[in-house]
Amino acid sequence: MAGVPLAWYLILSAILFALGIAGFLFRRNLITMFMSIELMLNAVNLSFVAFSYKFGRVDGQIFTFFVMVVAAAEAAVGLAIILAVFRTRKTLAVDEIDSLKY
Amino acid sequence: MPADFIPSTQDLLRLLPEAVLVAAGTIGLVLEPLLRDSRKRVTGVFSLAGLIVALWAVVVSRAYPGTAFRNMIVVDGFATFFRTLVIAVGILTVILSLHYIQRERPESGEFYPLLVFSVAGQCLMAVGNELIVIFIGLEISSIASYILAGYLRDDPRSNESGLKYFLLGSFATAFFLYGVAWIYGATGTTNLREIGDIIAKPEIRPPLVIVGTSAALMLVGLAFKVAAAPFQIWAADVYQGAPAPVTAFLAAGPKAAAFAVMVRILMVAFDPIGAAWEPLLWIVALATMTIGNFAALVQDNIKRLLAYSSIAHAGYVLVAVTAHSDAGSAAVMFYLAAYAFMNVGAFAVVTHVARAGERRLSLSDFAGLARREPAVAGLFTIFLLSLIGIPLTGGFFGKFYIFKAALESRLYLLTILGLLNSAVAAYYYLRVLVAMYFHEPAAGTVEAMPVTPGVSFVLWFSAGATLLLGIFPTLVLQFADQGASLALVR
Amino acid sequence: MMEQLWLIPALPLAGFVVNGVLGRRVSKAVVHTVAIGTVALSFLWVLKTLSALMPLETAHVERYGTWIASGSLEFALEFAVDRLTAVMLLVVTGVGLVIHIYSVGYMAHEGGYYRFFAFLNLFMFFMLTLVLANNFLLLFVGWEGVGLCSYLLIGFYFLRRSATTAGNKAFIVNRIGDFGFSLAMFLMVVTFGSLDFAKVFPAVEKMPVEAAAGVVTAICLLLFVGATGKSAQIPLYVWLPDAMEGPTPVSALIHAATMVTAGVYMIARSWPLFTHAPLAMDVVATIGLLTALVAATIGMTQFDIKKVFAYSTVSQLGYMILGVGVGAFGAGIFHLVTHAFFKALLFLGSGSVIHALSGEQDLRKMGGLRKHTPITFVTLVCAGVAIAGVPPFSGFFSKDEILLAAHHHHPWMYWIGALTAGITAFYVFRAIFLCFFGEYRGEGRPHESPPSMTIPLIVLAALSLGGGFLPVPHFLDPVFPAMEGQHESALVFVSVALGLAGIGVAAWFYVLRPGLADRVAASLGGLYRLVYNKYFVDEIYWAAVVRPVVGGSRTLLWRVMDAGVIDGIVNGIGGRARDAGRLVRLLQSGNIRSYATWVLLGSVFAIIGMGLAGGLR
Amino acid sequence: MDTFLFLIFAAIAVGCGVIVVSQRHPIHSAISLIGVMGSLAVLYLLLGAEFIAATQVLVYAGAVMVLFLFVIMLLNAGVEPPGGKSWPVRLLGIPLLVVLLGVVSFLIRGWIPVKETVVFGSFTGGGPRDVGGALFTEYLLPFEIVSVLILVAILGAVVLGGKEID
Repeated sequence: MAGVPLAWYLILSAILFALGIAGFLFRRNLITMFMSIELMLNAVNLSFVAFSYKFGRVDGQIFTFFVMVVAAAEAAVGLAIILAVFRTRKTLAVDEIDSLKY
Repeated sequence: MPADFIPSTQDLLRLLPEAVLVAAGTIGLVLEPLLRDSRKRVTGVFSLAGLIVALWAVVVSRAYPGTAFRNMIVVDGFATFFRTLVIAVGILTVILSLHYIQRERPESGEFYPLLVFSVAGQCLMAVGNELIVIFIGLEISSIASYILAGYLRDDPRSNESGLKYFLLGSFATAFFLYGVAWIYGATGTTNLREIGDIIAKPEIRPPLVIVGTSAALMLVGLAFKVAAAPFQIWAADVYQGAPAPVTAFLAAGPKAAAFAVMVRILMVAFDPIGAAWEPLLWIVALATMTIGNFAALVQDNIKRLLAYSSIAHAGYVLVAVTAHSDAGSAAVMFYLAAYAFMNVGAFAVVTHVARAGERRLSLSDFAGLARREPAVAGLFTIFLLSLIGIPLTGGFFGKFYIFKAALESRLYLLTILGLLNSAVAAYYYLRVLVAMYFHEPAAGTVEAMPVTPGVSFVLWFSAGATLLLGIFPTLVLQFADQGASLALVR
Repeated sequence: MMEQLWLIPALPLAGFVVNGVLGRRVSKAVVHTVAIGTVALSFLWVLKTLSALMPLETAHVERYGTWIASGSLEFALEFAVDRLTAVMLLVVTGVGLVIHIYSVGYMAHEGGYYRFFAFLNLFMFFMLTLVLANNFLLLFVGWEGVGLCSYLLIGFYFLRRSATTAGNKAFIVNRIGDFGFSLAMFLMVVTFGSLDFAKVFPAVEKMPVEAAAGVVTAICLLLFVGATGKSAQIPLYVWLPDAMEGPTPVSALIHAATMVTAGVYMIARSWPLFTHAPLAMDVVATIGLLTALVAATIGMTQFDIKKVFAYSTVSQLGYMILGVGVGAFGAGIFHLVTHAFFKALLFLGSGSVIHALSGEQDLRKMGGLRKHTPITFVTLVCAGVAIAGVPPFSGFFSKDEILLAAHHHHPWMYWIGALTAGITAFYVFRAIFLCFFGEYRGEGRPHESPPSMTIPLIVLAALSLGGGFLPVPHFLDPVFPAMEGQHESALVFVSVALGLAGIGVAAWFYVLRPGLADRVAASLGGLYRLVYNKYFVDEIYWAAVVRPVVGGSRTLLWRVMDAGVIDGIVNGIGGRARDAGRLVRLLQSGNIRSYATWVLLGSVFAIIGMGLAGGLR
Repeated sequence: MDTFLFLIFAAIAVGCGVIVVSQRHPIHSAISLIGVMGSLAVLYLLLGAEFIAATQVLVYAGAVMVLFLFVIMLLNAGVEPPGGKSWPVRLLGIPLLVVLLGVVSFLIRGWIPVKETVVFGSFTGGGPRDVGGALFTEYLLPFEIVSVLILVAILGAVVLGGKEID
């Protein structure tokens, strides 16, 4: 019976997770950085669903479901924070936002 | 199977404090638009009442120890201790904020419901027995904290603080989640007790490399929340930029809850692989103390100084976690309680001295405080002495129990380095003391300002608690001892 | 039978509270009445208690309840009196009372009158707690408390910058000592499961010698680190001379008679531990002897009258430590007692001189004062002969007991000790001669001090002269292990002769042939400069500890730093020692992406570390 | 067939992921992210998670990403300026990522045997009925408390983004 090795799914998940980190590190725009975090969460979700398949149980998918809700909530708050920052600083460039330091 | 939908009364009683908190927050939220701007403080008073009722609910649910909601939460001594602690921190923060929020952003009453929700999230973290509950509790607490840190949205410092906390916090949460996914993949469960049982059995346990890696990823997330090195970097900036009462809250409440989760996860789920995480925590504890203390040496901004000091204190607590014993867990609990009071007290002083707009935060603004406001300076002295760890203050016994536990676990070198660290730490607290008592106030210093009743209450209460913990530590120690043996509630 | 021992420390505490709360609103008379009254009552209570408890062959313990109970560990709230404590109580309350009375005159013209007396009372409270404690934890509470009060009182003249620096120095150096003490406590808890004297000491006795050797030696050495801090021994003595910035009564009470002797008391109290650690005893004795010698030589060259006596204190503390180090615990405590008398007198006398000269402390600007301040002169000479070890005055008895015990231990220790005795006699009389003989070299009109100051001087003078006849060592015999060895008159003669020679040389240099001293100093050249600059110890600490840290971090920083941090350094402010902390600022650049990199770095390390650790099992 | 579908959608996911990370204009990143999410939804289907696949499209790709696009438009975010100010990223970023990905892939390879495969249709426990059943029994508590989280999020959006103060 031909099938895809489960490990491939997990490695895909790892790749996407790493891409998310890369985006967070190398992008200099607040919104893109935030989107990179969403990418990381998606990667985690893929792992959960794959493991759920591995055990033949639904609980991994439930976890994914909750992660999605959390991600949506984070998106609302995160974008509100970004809006507030933009309002006082008139910029989205993350490197400009470093007045608190040392 | 309709019976499955309806939780038993006992289940509900075990969840009573969280239910009370959520109800209080929601009602406060509904109340808020009905009030005129000048009456927004009513939400604060209402939330205060809600928190006090929640404290009562903790006592009620303490009578029903055990698990609830299909092992999702567990009410034991450990949970009760931390629930009490975070609610107490919440109460003090609300009182501290009553005047502050009115002054800095008068039109909004949402502050208090947010605070109450955050406390509810921390309570969930304390009782969580299942990673999914812990995760949601963590997110409730964190998201509310992000908002609170950036609450003064017209102040660039405040919203920079919120942004940094939010972005880096979410970044670290992703690591935590990835770890959860892996441990689920390795053991097929997210229940802490079951994970521990599976790992303990050599015949069915997954490869230890995988368990270790999952534990590492989860620890990254938790170490971030407690501001342990090298994940401490956010803390100073966020604490400095956040409104002063919020900083007091952040450095005490969420940190205590994150430590509760860390201890529970390590002691219950990853207890069998102690040999793997102990060396790691050893290094982290040392690095955290050292970085916190040395960075604090060079600070001239009092909020930042206290921020680094709070990092260093997290390092001491980590020493107790590294001890990996019941005595260590008890020391964690006692220290966090002692730390919560001295920390909130110190920030209450900062709130008072900083004045409107938090402009007066430099060390030189504290010059001559002893003569301008002897009472405030005297109380601040108690907090600073406790932070140094002088006997007859809570800080002393906290350190005493931490290092005793560490020695019992044969962490000789770490104990020595930790004690050396606390010797170094004396220096920067001393700078504040010297400024207060021995320096002339800078030219053009404003006159003494009356201490608002809220700040005054928090000051006296925290000072009393700090001294009480230093003179009669047994009061709290007994609870900590009872709560520390997590293994009993199998 | 309860004797209400708790009243002894509680009375001064009450004085502190009253003066602290109300002091600002009431007159000076009320302030010092309260302060002196509480100490006097405490003193009387000591007398009453002791007379009721005599002959006090075994310790009298009073338990007020359990202080802390956690698991197997329990600390009782207990005070105890045995003969050692009795001696200490009498010294602390007695000398304390005298100095309180003296302070009324000395501080009459100073600001912060109520604060001064409140701190003084607080100090008495902690010192008495320290002495009465029946476990190491309570002792440590007192130990830290006296340190704190000392710090507050050194920094009392807070408008003087040097006073604050001195306070800081005392605090930080003592932190190093306390580090040793707390580590010793932890080791005791782990080893014996308790900190109670009543449990620890019998446990040591029962331990087999081989098992005890390692851990008990470690405990003793760590306790001794604590003692070097508090009792100003090499290498931590540097704070005490600077502590003279505080008001003179403080120097007399805290930095001569009571607090600094806490280390000696603590070692004597822990004798069952120390007798099981011969190596630690040797270290203690050697350090004590070395401190005695080094500090005495520095004392010869100082011109600030209080500095002379400060180094003298360090040196005499060295004697006491030598005493307890060679196992002559009774002799060490005896010297502690006599020293409390004559050193308090020396300080109070110098205070009287300084008071007479409106604040002048430089010996070169004094001279001929015996005509103007006769009482001070006579009493100081009494102290001088006592410290110089002239028989039959107090210092003679106590010092000789120590020296004989040292001889019994190692003859070379006796010879160095005796030489030090000669030097001691020389520098004390050098100060006295410079101050009271010859021509008056200063400006202003000297005047004798008020009776509130001279009466304490007279009381202390009587004690200094006659204190040697107090049967302290005999009284302490039941407490300490017996010392064998016999009285060797030849050795006594040698040390007395050296003492008299010291006085003679001083008289020759500074009275008969003034100017000779300078020529000798000049001819000694480099050696003199070395001693005059206190062996450059402060400088060495600076070069060995502070500079490398600073230099190292500088170099590193310039190489790898962010532009923002360079600016921070260039515009940087603050002390150079704090540069070490700047290294940490390198990480805190404020940039979110950099922060995320550190988080990632930590995660990678954590994964690799845990993965390896997990896989290796 | 399974392998073919997986490879196609995995390639799309990675490709879009790379675009998310490499594009300097946020709009491009956002649209590529929707691509990643869509292909993940297909992969979820392959893994037998029907309900999650549907939610992925509706909630994630639909609601959340629209919010992102909206904010990008609202703030008129343009191309980010060249050059960054963070030396640690430049110094450590790539090496750390390579090490992380290497270690993690290595661990997965050693952990999950290749013969453990995913076959479409062999696991069907991910339908709405199954998920709903679990949510309202086993996972009732998390389901209830997650509503608090959403309440907090709404509150946060109101507090930080709400009516202007003048």
